[in-house]
Order: sequence, then structure tokens, then C-alpha cells
Amino acid sequence: MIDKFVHSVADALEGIKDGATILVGGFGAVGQANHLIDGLIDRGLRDLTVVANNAGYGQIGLARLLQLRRVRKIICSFPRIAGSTSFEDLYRAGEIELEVVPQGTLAERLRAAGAGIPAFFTATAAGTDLAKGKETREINGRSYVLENALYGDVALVEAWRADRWGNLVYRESGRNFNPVMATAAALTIVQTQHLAELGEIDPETIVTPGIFVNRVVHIPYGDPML
Amino acid sequence: MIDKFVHSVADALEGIKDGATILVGGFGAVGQANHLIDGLIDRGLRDLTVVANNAGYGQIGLARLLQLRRVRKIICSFPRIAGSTSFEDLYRAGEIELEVVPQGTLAERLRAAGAGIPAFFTATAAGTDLAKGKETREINGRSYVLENALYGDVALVEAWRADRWGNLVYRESGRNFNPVMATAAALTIVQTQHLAELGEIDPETIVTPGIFVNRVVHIPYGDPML
Amino acid sequence: MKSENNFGKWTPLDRGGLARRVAQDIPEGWYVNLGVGVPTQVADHVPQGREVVFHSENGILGLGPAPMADKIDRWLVNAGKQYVTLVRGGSFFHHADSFTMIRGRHLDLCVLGAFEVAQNGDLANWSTATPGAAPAVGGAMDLAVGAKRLWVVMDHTTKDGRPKLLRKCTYPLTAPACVSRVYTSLAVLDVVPEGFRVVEMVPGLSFNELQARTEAQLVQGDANGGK
Amino acid sequence: MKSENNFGKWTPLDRGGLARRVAQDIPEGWYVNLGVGVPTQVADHVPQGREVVFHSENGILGLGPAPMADKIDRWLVNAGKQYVTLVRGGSFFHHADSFTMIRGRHLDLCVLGAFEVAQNGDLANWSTATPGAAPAVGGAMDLAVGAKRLWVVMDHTTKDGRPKLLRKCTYPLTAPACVSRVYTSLAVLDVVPEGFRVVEMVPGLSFNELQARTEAQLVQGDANGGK
Repeated sequence: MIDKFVHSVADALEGIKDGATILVGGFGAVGQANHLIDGLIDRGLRDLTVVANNAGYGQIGLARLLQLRRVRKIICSFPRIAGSTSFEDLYRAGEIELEVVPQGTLAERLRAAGAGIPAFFTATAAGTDLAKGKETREINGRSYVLENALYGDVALVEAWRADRWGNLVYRESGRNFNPVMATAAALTIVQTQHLAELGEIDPETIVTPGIFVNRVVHIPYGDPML
Repeated sequence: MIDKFVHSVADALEGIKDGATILVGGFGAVGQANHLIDGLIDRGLRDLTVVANNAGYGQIGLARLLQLRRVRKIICSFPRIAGSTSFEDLYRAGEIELEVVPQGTLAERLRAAGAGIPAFFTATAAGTDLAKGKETREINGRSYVLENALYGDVALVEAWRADRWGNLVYRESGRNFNPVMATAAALTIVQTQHLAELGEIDPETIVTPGIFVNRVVHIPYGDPML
Repeated sequence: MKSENNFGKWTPLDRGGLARRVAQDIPEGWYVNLGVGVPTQVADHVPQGREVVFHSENGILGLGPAPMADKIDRWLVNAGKQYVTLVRGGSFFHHADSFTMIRGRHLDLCVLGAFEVAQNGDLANWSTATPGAAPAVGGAMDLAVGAKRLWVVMDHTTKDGRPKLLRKCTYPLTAPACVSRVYTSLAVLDVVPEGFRVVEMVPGLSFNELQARTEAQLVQGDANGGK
Repeated sequence: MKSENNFGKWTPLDRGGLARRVAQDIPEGWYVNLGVGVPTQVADHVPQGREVVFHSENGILGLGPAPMADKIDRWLVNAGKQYVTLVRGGSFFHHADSFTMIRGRHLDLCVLGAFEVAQNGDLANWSTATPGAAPAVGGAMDLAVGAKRLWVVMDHTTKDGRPKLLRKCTYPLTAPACVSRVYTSLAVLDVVPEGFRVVEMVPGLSFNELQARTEAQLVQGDANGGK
């Protein structure tokens, strides 16, 4: 019997190593798997590369992971942290590397990794500082930048409901980067608010089919509090 | 009030011109907008380029459009027609141009058109006859082919349920190319089996948001019969 | 607030007035993405009964107004991380699909704020290149190249009176030649080959007064005195 | 059917036997795409209670067995356009997402038929390059490059006795160096640097007899007599 449920956050994170590239879903405080991020801290992991839209909020989750200096490099579109100066302090001190990627290019690079597309052209960032050093090409009279797929060793995903095959649905704007990141990592780990029996989620409405999911842990934490 | 419903197939197809590139959803006989294809015939359109996975089935829809010599070129992954020799006859007589595209590359080229990606690399077809004349590149030791976005002037989509904003859901394997093609054309026309009031389709389950849809016509024809 | 000058009296539009002015020009049926700040307020000023569909980068079509404090849904935020609502007909989707809508030219309009706009349509709205500050771009570059039309909403000059409509941007670009129209506190201007064409000015303001507050080349438009 | 030869008697596997043999080797939990023909039959031979998830190019995970004639759902066909069922836990998605699963290396296994397989793993299964016939590739090229493992199932030779395991394919390639294992009516063979390593042969068949029916270089494997 396929059963991707594990009993604890520690079990869910088993095998992740220092230096790993971790994809972290969420947009603002919504749909971010904070319990799994806390688990990375508890596991003592260091030297991580984190891919996320933002660099965390408040003093929890991703912001705390940064404060504890577990992150070598962050790849994100908007690193500012509301109610915390941890990222800015580290950045000014030269203690964290930052790769700023336009939000849509970030989403598409992750999607490309999941879809087996090693590189693609986009007009986003063409003619700007963020295209410096990148290959560009004129196609039908418009300028495009070549962007590479962005692969994760691990994806940390938050779902609203999951079954034992790892089929997932999300809640409202909690969906955001989660389904894309789920496809882009070698090991996809999910924290879910709710459990479903196999077959209980309508097959027409499954957003992330279980093929993209390796482990699921049940964390019924309630609503995002920020 | 936004209302994308039109009253007839003729209204739905208004403005389409000879020589247009028409994206036709469906896989086998399932999820193909045959009433809209018949409408193309009734409209007298000629010299069309058709993009579809197959070249039609039986003597109806796409197969009939071909038989009537309305199609100059077909772009598809698998042109064979069950129960009809119309495509093969035309092909052997040199009366139709064929571009064979691997099924996944076809889907991705359409998706790229919808997503504003003019070109992408894929391993599919690398080192085969279908890559002849195409740019190739080695990336991380593997060989890839550069493929271009495939745009439609018109997409003909079959949905299971639609509301007046053009939000769509599909039925089972009737989904196939339809949502991808809906994003890839300048004019997306839908035939739907069922109507929904605005707000009736759960916002978490909408597969094609109305932004991709221009016109919807209600054709409650029942089940695919082939 | 009335501003005085050598020639007469005129009132610049305040933030609400600017948002209202932009909202007037959005026709029914458009799909629109609104940037943070004044652009976000545009949604509140669309005339009742006119259906305009608002998009948010984080996977929402059909954004509705902010909820009452006791009706907040913590799972529903816009791209500015403010709580919002969903209208009937709205939908949720993931980030790659959301930027398919943006990059794939499916949005009829994007309205953004700006530091500077150049007369060829260049936009600078993401970075002031402050040394030591971490850059942060969000979805601005994708929106700038992707929407069918890009309108900018901003004050006509900086707080200390420097022009923001320039011959050439001084800050790092968000995208080259992407802006089609600018709504400032003083005027509505279209980007045309000769410079900014003045479509409309606040009452009492003259073309010369506007040009005096603008580094870029202005050209008189039909709607405001003709050429 | 017993076949005679100069050295003894042995029975090649028939189509059902071949499908059954492949099914044995698919462990629980794998995501598997099955090509048309004998590969499709593999699903019917997975041992009861072993959960294997079958994928179809046209947007289905969790393909179940063919329905009874009176239970046919005309909206549910597989990539071969045959009516199928959906198991509990199955899901539907569109073609681009379906090929994300394929191209993105999410499938553990793809099982395809073939005209020819070369000893370096080259696969030819989509075209016999017949003059005048329209080419048709379907999803074969995507599956060949995308799945984590590609197994081929086929007769060991053509109907008129010509070998299908070759030093070099003669038909147009589906993909170079993509096959990892071949199940033929006579043997199971792995693609290794030296050629095809014989993992298993039908009872009564000798290595030399197998080599006599094979153009490619065979090497003896541990599982069948050792090196």
C-alpha cells in the first residue's frame, strides 16, 4: 500500500543534508510550511540555499532560519522582511548571498525544472540590470533573456488537504508557489492542515497529483497568523 | 455586465478568416469541439492551418474538414485517422502539408505561446529526424532542441461547464489539450455541454479562468460517440 | 490642496482623486492588475455595476474589496499582502499559471506606481540603487513587459519638486519602452514618438506650467487645446 | 507454442506471458506509463494488492482496468483511445501538466514496444520510414527521453526471423541511448556498456541459441549462469 504519511516533522525531513537547496512555498505569510522550516532548524541544518518569494516575516519560520544564520544564499523576488530586520542586517554585513529574480521568472524557472525544460527565453528583465551577464536574443524583433531551470533538492509545501497517495489541494491564496515547487525538487515534503481518505478528493479538483509528492505530515495548525 | 455567451455557432465563429491558424482541442474523439468545427465548414473557410493532436476520426468534425480540402496544413503528433482514409489520401496526393510534432513538444509549444515564452529547450527529439534543421545545444552534458512557441489565431475548445465570465471546467479525459490551447490563441471559442451561474463553479476548481476565453456557445450534445 | 504659481491657481489631484481618475478610463470587461499603493485604490473607484476583473500575482482573479475587520479570511491576501475578498466568478491558480496570464499578454491593463518614466516609455519603479540596500523586484518586471497596456500613476514631481517625467531615466529600469500612459497629480499623458502628449490637465493649469514641471518633452494633445 | 531448434526445445513467451513477466518486476509505488499493445496488458498482471499508479499521456493518473461493456464511460479513454476506468486516488490534468510528469522525470518507468533496440540503448519504435506513409510519433519521443527508466517489450525477432536487437538501429530513432532493459519473447536483457547483458532466458534456451537470434553483442549475466 502506498502511504506517504509520516508521523513527525523529523521523519518528514529525514535525509536532508547541509548545503541543500530548499524550495519554500508561500506568498507573504500564507501557504508557507513554517513547521517544516522549524524542523530544518531543529535538524541543525546549515549552509542552505533557500528559494522563496520573500525572505520571511516576523520572527518565525524563514525569518528565524535566516537569523540563525543557517542560510548561505537566498533566491527570491522580494527579500524585504516586515517586522524584522534580520535579512537586511545579514545582507549589509555580507553574510548572506542574494539572487533577486523577477517573480514570474522565479515561478517559470521552477516550473521549467519540474517540466524538464532546462532553459527558456523570456522578455522579463530584458534591457535591465537583472539581465546583466545573461544570454539575450532578439526573436521577432523583441529582446529576450535566456533563463535556466531552478531545481531544488527539497521542496517544502503547505497543503490544505492531502491523501495517502500525496494528492493535494490548497486553500485560496495559499496555493501560490506550492504546486510549482512540488514539481521542481528531488524530494517534496508536504505539511497538510487536513487529511483525506484516498478517493475523497474529487479527481477533477486535485491540484498536485501524488506523483510529485514524497512525504506528507499532518499539521493542523489553523490560520496563518501574520 | 460581462457576458461571453453567444447564441449560435455562427455567432461564435464571427470574424474568422481564410488562412487562419486554428487550434483544435481533443484527444481521440474525446473533448473535441465538433460543432465548432462543423461551423468552420458552414462558414466556408479555406486554406486553414489546423493544430490538433490527431487528424480526426470517422467522417465527422476534423476528418470532414480535411475531406472537404479546407486545410492547407496540419500540425499534429499522430495524424492517422481511424475509419477514414481522408488524411492519408490527401497526404499521398501532396494536397496537405504535415508537420509532425512530438505530443509533449506540441503541448509545451502551445503552453509557451500562452505563457509568453517564445522558445524553450527540450530533450525530446534530440538526435532524431524530427530535430533536423533545428537549433540544438548541449546543456549539462545532455543534448536539447530549441522549440518555438506555437500561436493560434483561434482556439476551439470543448468544456463541460462554463459561466458567463468564461470560467471553464472539463470532464475527465476531455480536458487534454483544451486548457492549454485556450491560453494560446488570440480568439478562444468554447462549446460547453452545461451552463453554470456565475459563482456556481467552486473558485478552487476552475481549470480555465475566464481571462483566456472570448466566446462561449452552449451545445448540450451528450457523450462523444466514437 | 491649492498650489500657487505665477499664472493662476490650480489643484493637484490627491491620491484618491488620482485613483478615481484612472478608474474612469477602465472599460467593462477588462482584466486588470493593480500595483501596490495608489494603483490598488483604483479598484475602489470603478463605477458600480461596471464589471472589471482584478488579478493578483499570487494566483487570484476576481479580487474584491477589503473585508470588514470581523470578516477577514487569513488565507486571502493580495500581492501587497493585504487582506482582500473574492468576487463571484473569481478563481484561484498557482504562480506559474498566474504569470502565464501576465507574461502571455492576457491582462488588458496593468497600473503601476513609478519613480521615473522616460518619454520613450522606459519605466523605473523597482530600485533607487541605494548602496547597501537589498534589491527587491517582485512582479514589476514581469508586469511591465507582459500586460497589453501599462499605465503609470504617480505624483507629477518628487516631494522636493524634481521632475519624474524625464528624457531618460536615472534609476535602474524596470523595463524599456513599456509605458503607454501616465496619470500624474497634474495631467494625463500618452507616450507618443515625439514625447509625452498631454491628454488632460487639472483645471487652471497651462501647458507651459506643466512643461515647467516636466523634464521630458511635452506635446499638446487634441483633448486639451489641440496641437 | 513450442519452437524447435538444433539443441533442444523451448517455448517463447506469448503476449500475455510477456506482459506478466514485466509486471512482476514493477514494485509497489511506482508511477508507470504503458505504451500501446503488449505494454498496455502489463497493467492486468500486476499482483493483486500491489499499488502501482498508471499514467496516460492524455491527462490521467490512476488508470484502472477496462470497464464492463455496460459500464463504459465515453469521457474516459487512455492514450490508445481505449475505454478505461479511474482508480481511487486517480486524478485528471491537462496535456502540458501530463508531459511535465513525463519530460520532468517524474515517471519511474515507461514500458514501450519497439521495432528495434540497439545495444547502446537506442530505440526505434515510431517510424519504419515507409515511402509515402505519413509519419506519426505521438508521445513516444517524450516518453523515451523523460521516464526515469525505459523498458522495451517485444518479440525477440521479427515475424520473418530477423533480429530486433541490433548493433545499430536501421529505422529512424525515437531517442538515442534511452532503453535500460528489454523484455523479449526469449529473454530479459539489460543495456550495459558491453552490449546486452542476459538477465534471464526462457527455460531450455542456451546463451548461444539466444546469440544466434540476436545481431547485437550479448554478454552473460549473473542471473543466468554468471560471466
